[in-house]
Amino acid sequence: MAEETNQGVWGLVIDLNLCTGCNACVTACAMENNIPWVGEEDAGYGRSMSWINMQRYWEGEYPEVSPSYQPVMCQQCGRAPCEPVCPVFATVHSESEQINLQVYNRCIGTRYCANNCPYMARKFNWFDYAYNIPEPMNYYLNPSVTVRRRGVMEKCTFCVQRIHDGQENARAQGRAVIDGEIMTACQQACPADAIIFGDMTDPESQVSQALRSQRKYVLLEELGTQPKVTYLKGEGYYGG
Amino acid sequence: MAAEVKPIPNAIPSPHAAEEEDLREHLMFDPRPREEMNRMVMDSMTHTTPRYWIVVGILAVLTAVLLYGVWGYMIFTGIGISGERRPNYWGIFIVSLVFWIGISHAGTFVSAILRVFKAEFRRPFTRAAELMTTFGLAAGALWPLIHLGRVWVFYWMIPYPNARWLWPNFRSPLVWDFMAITTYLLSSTIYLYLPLLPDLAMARDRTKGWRHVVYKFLALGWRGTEAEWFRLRKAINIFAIAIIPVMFSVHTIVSWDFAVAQTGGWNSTIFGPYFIIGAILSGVSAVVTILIILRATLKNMDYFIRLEHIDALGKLLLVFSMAWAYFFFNDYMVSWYGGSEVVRTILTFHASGPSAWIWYVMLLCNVAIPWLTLWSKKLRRTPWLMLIVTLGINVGMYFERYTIIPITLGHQRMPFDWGEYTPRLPEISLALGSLCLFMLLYMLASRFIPMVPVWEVREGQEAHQLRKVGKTVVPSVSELE
Amino acid sequence: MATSVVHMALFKEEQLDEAAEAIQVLRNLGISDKDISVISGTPFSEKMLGRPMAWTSIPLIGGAGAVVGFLVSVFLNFGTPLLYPIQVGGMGLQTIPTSIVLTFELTMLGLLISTFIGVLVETISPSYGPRGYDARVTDGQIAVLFSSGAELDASLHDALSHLGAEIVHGAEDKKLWP
Amino acid sequence: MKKPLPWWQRPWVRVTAGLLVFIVLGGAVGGIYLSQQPPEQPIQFPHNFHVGSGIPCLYCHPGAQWGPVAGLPTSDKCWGCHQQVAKTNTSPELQKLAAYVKNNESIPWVPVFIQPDHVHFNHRPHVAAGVTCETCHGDMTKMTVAEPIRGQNMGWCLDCHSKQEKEKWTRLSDCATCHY
Repeated sequence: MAEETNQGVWGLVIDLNLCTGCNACVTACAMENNIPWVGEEDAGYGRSMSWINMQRYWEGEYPEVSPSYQPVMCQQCGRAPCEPVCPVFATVHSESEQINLQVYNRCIGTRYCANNCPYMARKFNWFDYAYNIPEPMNYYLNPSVTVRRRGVMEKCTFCVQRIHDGQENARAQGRAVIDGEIMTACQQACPADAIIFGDMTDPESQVSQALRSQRKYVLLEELGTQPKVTYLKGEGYYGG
Repeated sequence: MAAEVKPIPNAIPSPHAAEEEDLREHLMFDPRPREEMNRMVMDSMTHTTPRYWIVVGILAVLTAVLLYGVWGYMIFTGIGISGERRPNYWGIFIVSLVFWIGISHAGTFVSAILRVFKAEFRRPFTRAAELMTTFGLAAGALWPLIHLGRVWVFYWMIPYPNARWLWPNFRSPLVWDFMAITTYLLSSTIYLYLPLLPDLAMARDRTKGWRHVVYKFLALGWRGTEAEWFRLRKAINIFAIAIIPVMFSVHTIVSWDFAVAQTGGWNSTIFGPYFIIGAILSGVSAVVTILIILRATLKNMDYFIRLEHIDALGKLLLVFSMAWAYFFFNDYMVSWYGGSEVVRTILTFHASGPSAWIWYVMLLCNVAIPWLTLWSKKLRRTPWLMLIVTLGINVGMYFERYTIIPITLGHQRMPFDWGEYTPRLPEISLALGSLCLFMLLYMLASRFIPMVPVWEVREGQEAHQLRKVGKTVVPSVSELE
Repeated sequence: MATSVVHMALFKEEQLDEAAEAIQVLRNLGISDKDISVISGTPFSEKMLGRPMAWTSIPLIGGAGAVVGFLVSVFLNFGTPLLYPIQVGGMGLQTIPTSIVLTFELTMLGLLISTFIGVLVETISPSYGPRGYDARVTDGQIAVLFSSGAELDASLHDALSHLGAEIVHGAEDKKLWP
Repeated sequence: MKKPLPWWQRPWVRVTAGLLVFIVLGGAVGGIYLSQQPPEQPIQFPHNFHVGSGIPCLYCHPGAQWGPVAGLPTSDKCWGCHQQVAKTNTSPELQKLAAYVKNNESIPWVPVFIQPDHVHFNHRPHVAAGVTCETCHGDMTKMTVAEPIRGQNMGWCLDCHSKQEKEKWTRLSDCATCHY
C-alpha cells in the first residue's frame, strides 16, 4: 500500500474538434450515475437532470448555419466557488481524489452552490424523480451510486465510484493504477474518443499529453476557479 | 414640574399660531392624566368588535391554508411545485426572506437609533414599530426554512456536537445568516419585552380573569421600585446601543449572501450599505403604513399617533429614498463602468429584458413617487396619500429584491443557460400567506400587548417644556436620566 | 424589624417635589434609607428623589455573557474545523475574515441574552426594604413605602398628610408574581 | 392570547399533554430500541456453536474477501455439511433447514449489518488492512443469531479511522471514501 499517499490528480480533456454532439456521453452518464428522467413537462421547463449539459451554439447566418457542441459538466474546480457557501459541508473538496464532492445525504437543499457555480453544472432534485421510476426500469439503477431523493443537489463526480473501484483493485493486486484503466462513463461511451480521462500528475498519461496541446483552453479561466476539465479546439497540434 | 407641561395660558395670539400648534402636537403638549391614558390604552386593547374577529378569522384561515397548507404540501412533494428551475435556483422564497428581514429593521431603527439620538417624537409608536420587528422576523425566519429542499434536516445548520463529527461550515454566508437572524430575533424580542414590563404591570393591575393571570406572569412582579427602574434603564441603554450594530450586521450579512458570490451582478462591495438603506426605507414605510392603519382602526389611537408623527417619519422617508437612490446609482454606475461583459449584459437585461417593467416600477415607487410627494408638508399630513406612498415603497423594495435575485440569476456567464423565472401559484400563495401570518400576529398582539408605551409617553411629557422666548414659545427637552 | 409595619404614603403624579420632601421628613424622623423604598409608575431617577444610588450588576452580567459568547465563537471558528478538517474552495481551515462575522454575532448574542438574564434574575430575586404595592402606582402615583414601629405613627401621619399624601397603614404585600 | 397558562390547571389539558409527551417520547425511545434489536430470523442460527467448533467466518461469508458484500450462506452451503451431521435429523431448527433444501427454496435470512444507500462500505480494504470481523460485528462466540452493534454510525466509523496511521487520515476522512 505504498501508493496510498499519492492518489493523483484526475483530469478530463474534451476535444471539441472530435465531438459531434451525439449525446452518447449524456446517456452513458445517466445510466452510470442513476440520473433520473424528469418527465416531459419538467424537462421542457428546464429541470432535466443530466450531469452533462450538451451546449449547442449556432454559427453563421441562416441557412448557412452550422452547430458547434460543447459538453459541459462539473469542472471539478481546484478553488470551487460552490464549496465554501454550503452551510453544512455537503459539497467539499476531496483531498485524496482532488475533485469536488457532493455528499447527497448531507445536503439540505439551500441551492446556494448551484447559484454560485459559474458553469451551471449543478442539478437539483425538484421532486422524488428517482423514486417514481416505473417498475421494470428501476433495474437500471447502479448499486454503486446513491439514488438521490428530493431536495438534494447533485452533479458530475468524475465517476468517483469507478475511480474507487480501480484504485481498490490496483491496491488489492499490489500495483499502481494503470493509465486508461479507470474510465469515466462518458469517456467509455464516446464514439469519437473525444473524451480523455486520467491522472494529470503522470507526465506520460494520455491526459497529460493532451494537456500539452496548443489548442487547450478552460472555461471562464478569468474567475480563477482552476477547473480540472480542459477543452481542445481549433488549429494547432498535439504534444508539447 | 409636570405642571409646566401644560400649554401656557393666555398665550398671545400671533400669526404663528399654526406653527405653535404643530409644536404642541409634536411633543404631545396636551397631556392627559395618567389614569386616562392608561384607560385609553387598556380600552384599545380589550375592545374588540365582530368585524375584528371576522378579519382575524379570515386571516387565520388564510395563514393556515396559504402558508402552512401549501408548505406542508411542498414538503411532501418537493420544492419543484415552485417555479424555480435552472438557472433561477432562488426565486421569491429568498426575495421574501430579504423583504421581511428588511421590514424588521424598522422597529430597531425607530426605537434604538431614535432612542439613542433622543428623537422625542418616537415615543408613542416605539411599541408598534418593535412589534413589527419581531413579527417581521417571525415571518422572515420562515423563508430560509420554506426555501430548503430538505427542511426536516435544517438543524444541521446549528452547531452542536453530534454522532457525525460534523459541525456547520462557518465559512458559509448561510450560517452567518442563520446566526445573525437568530441573534436579531432573540435580541429584538427581548428589546420588545423589556420596555413592556411597566406596561404589563399596568395591564396586570387593570385586568381580571385569564388576562390578569398572563400579565401577572409576564410582568415578573414589577412594582416600579427605584431599583427596578434603574435596572430597566441600564438594560435598555445596553440594548439600544448594542442592537444597532446587530441590526446593521443582519442585513449586511443578508446582502453578503449575494455579494460574496462570484455571480455577476451580485459581487458588489456596496451591497452591504445598499441593502441596509433599502431595509430601513422599506421598514420605515411599513411603520408609517401600520401607524396609519392603527390610527384608523384601533380605538383611542388618534390621541397617541398623530399626523405630526407621520409627518416626521415622512421626512425620514424622503431622506432614505434619496439615500437609496444614491446607493442604487452608485452600484449601477460602478458596475456599468467596470465594463465586465457579464455585468453589463445583466444591467441591460434589467432595463430592457422581458421583466424590465419590474425595474421601472421599482424606480417609480422608490424614487419618483416619494420625491414628488414627500417634500410637501401638506401631502405628508394626508394619511390616505401616505398610505399609498408607503405601500408603494414596499412594492418597489420587493421588486428591487426581485430584480437582484431571480432576474440577475437568469442571465449569468454561460449564455446557453440563460433562463427566465416566473413564480408559480404555490410560491405566490406562500408569499401571501406570510403576509397573512404577519397581519394575523400583529392583529392578535394589538389586543394583547399595550400598543403604546404609556410610561415612555409620560416620561416624555414630563421632559418637555414650552419655553417662552421673546414673542413665541419654543419647546425644550430636558434630560431625565 | 419584626414588629414594624409597612406604611405607604401615596402622592399624586405631579407631587414629585412633595414626595422627595417626604423622604427627607422620614429620614429626619429617624427612619434609615434602607427602610424606605419608592415605587412609581414613571421612571424617576434616584437623583430626583434624593435617594442613595441604586446598584445593579447587569452591566457586569452582560459583560460576562459577551465574554462567554466570544469564547464560544472562538471555539466554533477555530476549534471545530480542527476536529474534522474539511477543505472547501481552496480556503484555509481557519479563516480570519469569515471568523469575524461569527465572533461579532455570538459576542452580541451573549451580551444581549445575559443582559436580559441579568434583568430577569435581579427582578425575581428577593429584594430588601419595605414591600408593599398599590395598583394606583401604575396610574402614575408615587408611593413612598417605609417601615416603622407603631409609636412613630402620630408624628409621621401629621408630617406626611401635611405634604398632601394619602397614607395607607399596613400596606399589604401582594403576591405579584407566582 | 396565545398563552396557555390559564388552561394549565385544567385536568384534561394536562392529561392530553401528558399523553402526547408520552406518545412522542415513547415512540422515539421505542424506535431507537427496536432498531437495536436483532431481527427475527427464519432459523435460530447458533453462531456461537459454529464459531466455537472452529469454522472461520469467511467459510460462510466469503464475499468479505473480495467485495463490498460478505454474503449470507445459501441452503446448499449449509447442507454440504449438515447432510452428514447426525443432529440434522433430531434438532427441530435443522428440520426447517431440511425443509428449505427439500423444497429447493433459499433461506430468507434477514441481514443485520446493513448500510444505508448513501454509505458505500467495502469489506475488502478492511479485511486487507487486518481488521478482524469481531471489530465491527461483535464477538460471535457469544451470540446465537447476529445482533447489531449499538451506535454504529458515522462517528463510530470515524472513531476507528482516526486511530489509523496519520498519513492515511487524508484518505480515511475523505467524504468520498464512503459517500458518492
